[in-house]
Amino acid sequence: MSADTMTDTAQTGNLQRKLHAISNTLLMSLGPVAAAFVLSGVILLILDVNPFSYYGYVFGRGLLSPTGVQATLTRMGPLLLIAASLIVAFRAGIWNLGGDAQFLVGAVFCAAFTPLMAPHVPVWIGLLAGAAISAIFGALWTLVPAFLRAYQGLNEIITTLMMNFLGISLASVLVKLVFLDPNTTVPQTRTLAVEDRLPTLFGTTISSGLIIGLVAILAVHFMMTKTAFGLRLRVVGGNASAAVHAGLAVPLLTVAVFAISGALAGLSGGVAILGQYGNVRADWNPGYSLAVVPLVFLARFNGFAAIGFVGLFSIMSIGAESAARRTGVPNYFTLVTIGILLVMLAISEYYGAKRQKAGA
Amino acid sequence: MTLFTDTFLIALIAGMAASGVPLLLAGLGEQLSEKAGVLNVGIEGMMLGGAYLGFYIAWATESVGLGFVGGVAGGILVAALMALFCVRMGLNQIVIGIALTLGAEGATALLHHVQFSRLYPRLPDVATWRIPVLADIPIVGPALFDREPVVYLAVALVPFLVYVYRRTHLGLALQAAGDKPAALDSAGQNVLIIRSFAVLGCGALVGLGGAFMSIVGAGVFVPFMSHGNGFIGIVLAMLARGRPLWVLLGAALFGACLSAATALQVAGVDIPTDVVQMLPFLAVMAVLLIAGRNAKLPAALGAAYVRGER
Amino acid sequence: EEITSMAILTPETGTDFGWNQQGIDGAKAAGDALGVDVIVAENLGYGDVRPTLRELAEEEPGLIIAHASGYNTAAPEIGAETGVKVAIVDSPSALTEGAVVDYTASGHEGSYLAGVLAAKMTRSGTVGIVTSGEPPSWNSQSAAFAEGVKATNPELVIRYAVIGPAAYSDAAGGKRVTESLIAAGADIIFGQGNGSSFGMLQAVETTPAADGGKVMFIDVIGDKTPIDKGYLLSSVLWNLIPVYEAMIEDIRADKFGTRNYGINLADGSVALLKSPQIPDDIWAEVMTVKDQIVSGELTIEPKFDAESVHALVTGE
Amino acid sequence: MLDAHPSSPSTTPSTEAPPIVTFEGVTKRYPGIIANDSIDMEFRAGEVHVLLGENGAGKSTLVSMLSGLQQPDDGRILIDGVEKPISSPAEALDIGISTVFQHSMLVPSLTLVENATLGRKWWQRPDRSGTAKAMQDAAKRIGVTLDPMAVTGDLSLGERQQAEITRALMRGARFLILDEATAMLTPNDAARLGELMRRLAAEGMAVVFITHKLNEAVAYGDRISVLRLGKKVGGLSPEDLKSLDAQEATNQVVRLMFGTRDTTASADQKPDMSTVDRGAKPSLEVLALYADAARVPLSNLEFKVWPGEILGIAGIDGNGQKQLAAALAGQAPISDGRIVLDGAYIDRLSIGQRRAKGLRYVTDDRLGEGTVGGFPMSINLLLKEIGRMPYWRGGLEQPEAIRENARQKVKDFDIRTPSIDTPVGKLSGGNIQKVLLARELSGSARVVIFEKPTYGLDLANISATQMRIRETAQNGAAVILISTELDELLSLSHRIAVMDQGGIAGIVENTEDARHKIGELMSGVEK
Ligand SMILES: Nc1ncnc2c1ncn2[C@@H]1O[C@H](COP(=O)(O)OP(=O)(O)OP(=O)(O)O)[C@@H](O)[C@H]1O
Ligand SMILES: Nc1ncnc2c1ncn2[C@@H]1O[C@H](COP(=O)(O)OP(=O)(O)OP(=O)(O)O)[C@@H](O)[C@H]1O
Ligand SMILES: [Mg+2]
Ligand SMILES: [Mg+2]
Repeated sequence: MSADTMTDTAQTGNLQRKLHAISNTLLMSLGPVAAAFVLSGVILLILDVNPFSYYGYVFGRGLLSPTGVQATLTRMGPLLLIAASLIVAFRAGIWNLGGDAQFLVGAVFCAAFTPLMAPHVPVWIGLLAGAAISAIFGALWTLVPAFLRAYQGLNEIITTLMMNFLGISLASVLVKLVFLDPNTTVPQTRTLAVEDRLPTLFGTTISSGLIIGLVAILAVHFMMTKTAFGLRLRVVGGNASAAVHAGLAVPLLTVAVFAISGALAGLSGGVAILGQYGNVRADWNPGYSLAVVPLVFLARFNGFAAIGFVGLFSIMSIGAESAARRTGVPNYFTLVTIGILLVMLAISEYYGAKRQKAGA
Repeated sequence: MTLFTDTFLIALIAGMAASGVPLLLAGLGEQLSEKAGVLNVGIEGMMLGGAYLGFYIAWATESVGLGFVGGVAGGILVAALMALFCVRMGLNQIVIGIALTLGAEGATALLHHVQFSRLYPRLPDVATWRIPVLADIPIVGPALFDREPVVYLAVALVPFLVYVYRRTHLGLALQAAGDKPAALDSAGQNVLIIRSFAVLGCGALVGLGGAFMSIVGAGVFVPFMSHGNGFIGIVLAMLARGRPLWVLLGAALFGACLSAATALQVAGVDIPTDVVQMLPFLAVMAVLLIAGRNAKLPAALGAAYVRGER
Repeated sequence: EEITSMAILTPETGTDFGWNQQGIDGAKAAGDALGVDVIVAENLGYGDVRPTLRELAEEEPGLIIAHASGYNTAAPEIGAETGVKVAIVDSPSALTEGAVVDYTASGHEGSYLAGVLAAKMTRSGTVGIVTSGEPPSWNSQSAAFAEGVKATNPELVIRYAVIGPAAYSDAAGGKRVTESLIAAGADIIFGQGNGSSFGMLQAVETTPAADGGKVMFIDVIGDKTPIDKGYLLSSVLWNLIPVYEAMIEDIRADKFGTRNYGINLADGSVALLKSPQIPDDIWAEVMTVKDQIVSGELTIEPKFDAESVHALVTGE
Repeated sequence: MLDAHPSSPSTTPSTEAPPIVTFEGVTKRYPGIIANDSIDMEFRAGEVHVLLGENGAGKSTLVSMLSGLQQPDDGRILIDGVEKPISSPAEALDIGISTVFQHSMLVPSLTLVENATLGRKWWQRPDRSGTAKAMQDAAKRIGVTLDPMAVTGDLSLGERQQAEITRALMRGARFLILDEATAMLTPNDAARLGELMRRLAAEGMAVVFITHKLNEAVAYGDRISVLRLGKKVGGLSPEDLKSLDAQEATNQVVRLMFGTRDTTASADQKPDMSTVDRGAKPSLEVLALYADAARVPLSNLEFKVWPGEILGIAGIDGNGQKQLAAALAGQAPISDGRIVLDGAYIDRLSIGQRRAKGLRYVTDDRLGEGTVGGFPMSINLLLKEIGRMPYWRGGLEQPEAIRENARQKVKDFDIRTPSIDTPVGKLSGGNIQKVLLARELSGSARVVIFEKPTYGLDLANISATQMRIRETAQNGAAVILISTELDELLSLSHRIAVMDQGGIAGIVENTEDARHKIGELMSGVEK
């Protein structure tokens, strides 16, 4: 798995070229959506469902209805943080596949302490502390893979996958045995009161987690593409031997990458708790990281593109759930739709890259 | 009445084998694919494809043998998409792998919903083969040597694959396809064919594992029944670094931990169930911490091969 | 206040002969009986249910039933935000006048009876409990089952095993663990799990007991008789129709939120399934115990935590 | 024997054999560049056809179309007079075209034998011992010794190149392509390979030989074609070659290659002894250095280099030169001994710290560790300066400064690239080397290690590079020049150390009889 196929496209270009690029991107993302709809439409026909009404509901709900689009935007917050976490790691050639556990561990500690703090401190302090806790514990959960990779050369795909299994179990052990809300029989943490959560935006139900997510992913994009630190990380990812040869402190950078990536994933968990869920139940695992991994690959680790893909994914997942119910298709169909969409996006990205190469 | 009777021990060891075989097949399949340079994160989907089709055919034809053939076919069906998209077209392997997993999860659940969700048909017990002398060993004999033929097949695949990897040109070609595909290509062997073969072979093995799960392991198909086994298969393959025997050991370790967890619970040892369930993962992490060293993966793993590209 | 429509949300599909199916079927039946339209949103998983809740609330149903303990934080919040009445499970303390009710459905009384039945029917003296995880409702039924067994015959051995944390769909695990329990001597299995319970059933069907005879299966929540092959001894049946009906009636009487709901043996919302495998005399004895519970002579306390279960099965 | 100058061509077949492969108007385009522009060319049996051209002229591109790795965008290819595309390497092998590529085509994790058996029928068992014998026999023909059971990844680039030539010979083809096959060989081995080419041609084989060494071209070639900027700009026919003497032929070729540009080769220059001040403190001292390395451990290395001095390191490739460079630069651990730079111990310092103290290392592993292939050339030029002013300020990239630097370097070092944003991996081999040199030779250096700095460079670039190495010394830096080119060492170095099996066999002053002494040291006479 080499990151150097993911080259940065030259940043040169005037406005006209940018406009061209934007219309190209639109075509490149709408084309596959249309293709995915045709394909899954065929399946819908087999299931005796009118594909047009199904997709009418998907977009009616995910994009056009006021509460639907609010739900879409709210869902994007944690997903964007996960995307930011993955971009840092992947660009540095660290295949962190343990994001789900980092998310959960961050979420659990955040949910364990914030509700206890909330009554005693101003809301914003509680929120800041909660976010910090989640980021710190998310980062801590990457420590073992980080050191094994940095100092033992142990492949991080294996270790992060293992730590993922462990972290998911640990999160639920913690909820059931340690951070349990004594006032309920349901194994879950104490609940952060609605008024102590992240504020919503402009009187809607959109969580300000969206803003945090956007800021994080833009900051990461900026860091990776415009700063010396980001370039060092990319050199490590592009060719680790070259990084050694150039005198970069590869082990330290590796640990730093893990820490940043884990912290962002943990923060994603924190934002999910502070902005939406309010508590963590035992055995809860929304699996965001697994969903976002293909999206950041499709985005070629580009922050802006990732925002687009995360948005599209959110529209689809919010809309498809609704469409499934309204058309009587089992909700399993949502998985099929998203699977087909990913394949179509991958194909269009492939042709896009090919065309770019031919035209360059 | 003491708990640790022969019968109970036999059941534990048999349980280890029953949960280990799908992992073994998943790990061997992933290993084959990774050796040739294709990181296959779609094996969860291939497993479900095998589990569904294997079960469906075994149920419809009332033939376990045909069921396993169906399982292999189911795995290959999903793998064929992987080969088409990732090997032929060179699309991103992780994106396609996850897409296939999601798609296969949805599709098999949908099919199950349409076909079985009102009846939940269950298969009868699968006949076993008794291996003469070995089956007479106390405890281990009946647990391991009076088993469904697929179990023997799965274990026999280990030396077979070792032979293929070490003693045939195919083995060398696979390794070259994973380490330096351009070298294989310039030596006149078609990288895409070798890689496609590896991916389809992976699908066959994993599909067989899925079919084992639904036909022997559970006797019933339920949605999402692969339950993360595919991902453990990926871990096993990476831990084993190209050596089939290590996959066998890893699968046995996982199976043993699951059986041990059951034994502890049945014996009433009062530690929280969730903690017991972490055992296998803790065991692997411990192995990694102690024995972990430069785990080299094939150099071209995950990268599509395009002739003349540089 | 009039109610013409209500919505129910379930985490899995309503075809599991279990929790989800009982909820959906119960809501539909109650709606039919009382002239209320029912919107079903099934298979929503355990993740982010707020968007669906908000969407359903937009249709201004008279009531939203959030049929999963995982929804009991989200549903009251969205209820408050949108002004829709909600019913949740496993959170009795959330009761809010005019807004939130709880129906903690626990079949512990029925499970106690199942324990009595198992104790009377076991040949080997060992019974087994298999669960796919340890959520509160499973725990309270496991505990009550164990109590029923021990109360009937303290000498009996209870073997208890959990397939895995949240291994609800792990059918192969269900089969494997059940086989281990059978090997440990159990000839009656009390099994709780969604998809995984079909693996348990398969194990029972294909594994003979130590004495070569049949192993029998006691199910929970739903009625698997239509798919039984002669191994289903009984089931702790839940019937949520009276619960939902009571909610609708309370809304119409403007009393919603003044009380919680439950299921119990007394009103038939919990019942033990009588299969042909149960001899009449034993059934009669079990029914005697039932009458004691209904009359209040015998009370069964629900125990929702895993430790209580572990303590009970090991006999401490 | 060591200075074996290429013998003159043996008798060429007088009756022209029919071409095996004919190119008619063959064109190959890459983004931003036409790598081969309407090439017409014939490759005949019994002929050594030499391709010459500057770095990036399109020689390897032509080879890749002959060997089936690339397809022409335009034009026709005739095989034995019949139009037939060479659509895959397998087809090329079928036709009998066997290629030694410029960049290694061996699988590092396999042994040499296994590499040699790649491509056979998949169900067969690799005949390891049989192949090993065949391999050793073939190696004997070019006069090298190989350990067929060695894992390729453990071998030096030179050894790998020898193995590739051996493998190509083993295939018994009728059309052999050698793309810069002598780049890594010692003059001695190169001469032997030349003789072999002549023999093979005499036996009726067609040979395509790419080299940057004009003496080799004139000595072994029956026909010379010169490429420039993707176009065939001329060449020498067998008749021309026979009628001209070596010097005239060379001059003519140089004119074709470089037009009228001045390319005065520096090969015959002698080092400028005046720059060295041995009275001063040595810049670099290596004291009893030991290092454990997998194949060639370093043992008891001891030498000094003074400011302004160029210390050449001679020796057959794979005798510890790479390990020495890595140990000095801090990329490989040492097990014992000390390294002193300007009077301070640096052996405990990290790579970056050593660099900060003025230690520079120009690696020969250009793509492996020298560059990040997927990154733009402009960034690769600053790989060791990340975060420094003026290219970064406060940690922020300054695109204009970075681009300006790249533009400047492209000009100074004559780097041929479609644009400064082109990923460095897409440049031709020689141009990648120029990027590396451009990067390392800027700024102030105290000690510079050059590892095979001119391999793969064309004449003009070699002389430019050698000039720069001299300048580096004249500016007061101590230079360690590792090379397998004895002539290069003799023309540049003040002293020359000979490495043999991880140790230093001896150090000789670069006086008249240096060539002879070095030869003795290398063949182990003095031991
Ligand atoms: N003789 C051989 N021919 C072909 N392949 C081989 C041969 N020996 C080993 N391999 C392959 O090389 C890989 C590593 O094999 P091996 O079992 O020797 O590892 P190892 O020596 O244990 O590795 P390590 O030394 O790192 O522990 C495997 O993929 C194996 O199939
Ligand atoms: N696969 C490729 N993709 C893009 N550009 C390429 C590719 N291969 C070659 N080129 C470009 O084509 C031109 C010719 O390159 P080629 O490798 O044929 O040169 P060469 O004559 O062999 O040079 P050298 O002597 O340095 O090896 C160069 O500008 C190079 O950058
Ligand atoms: Mg070994
Ligand atoms: Mg070249």
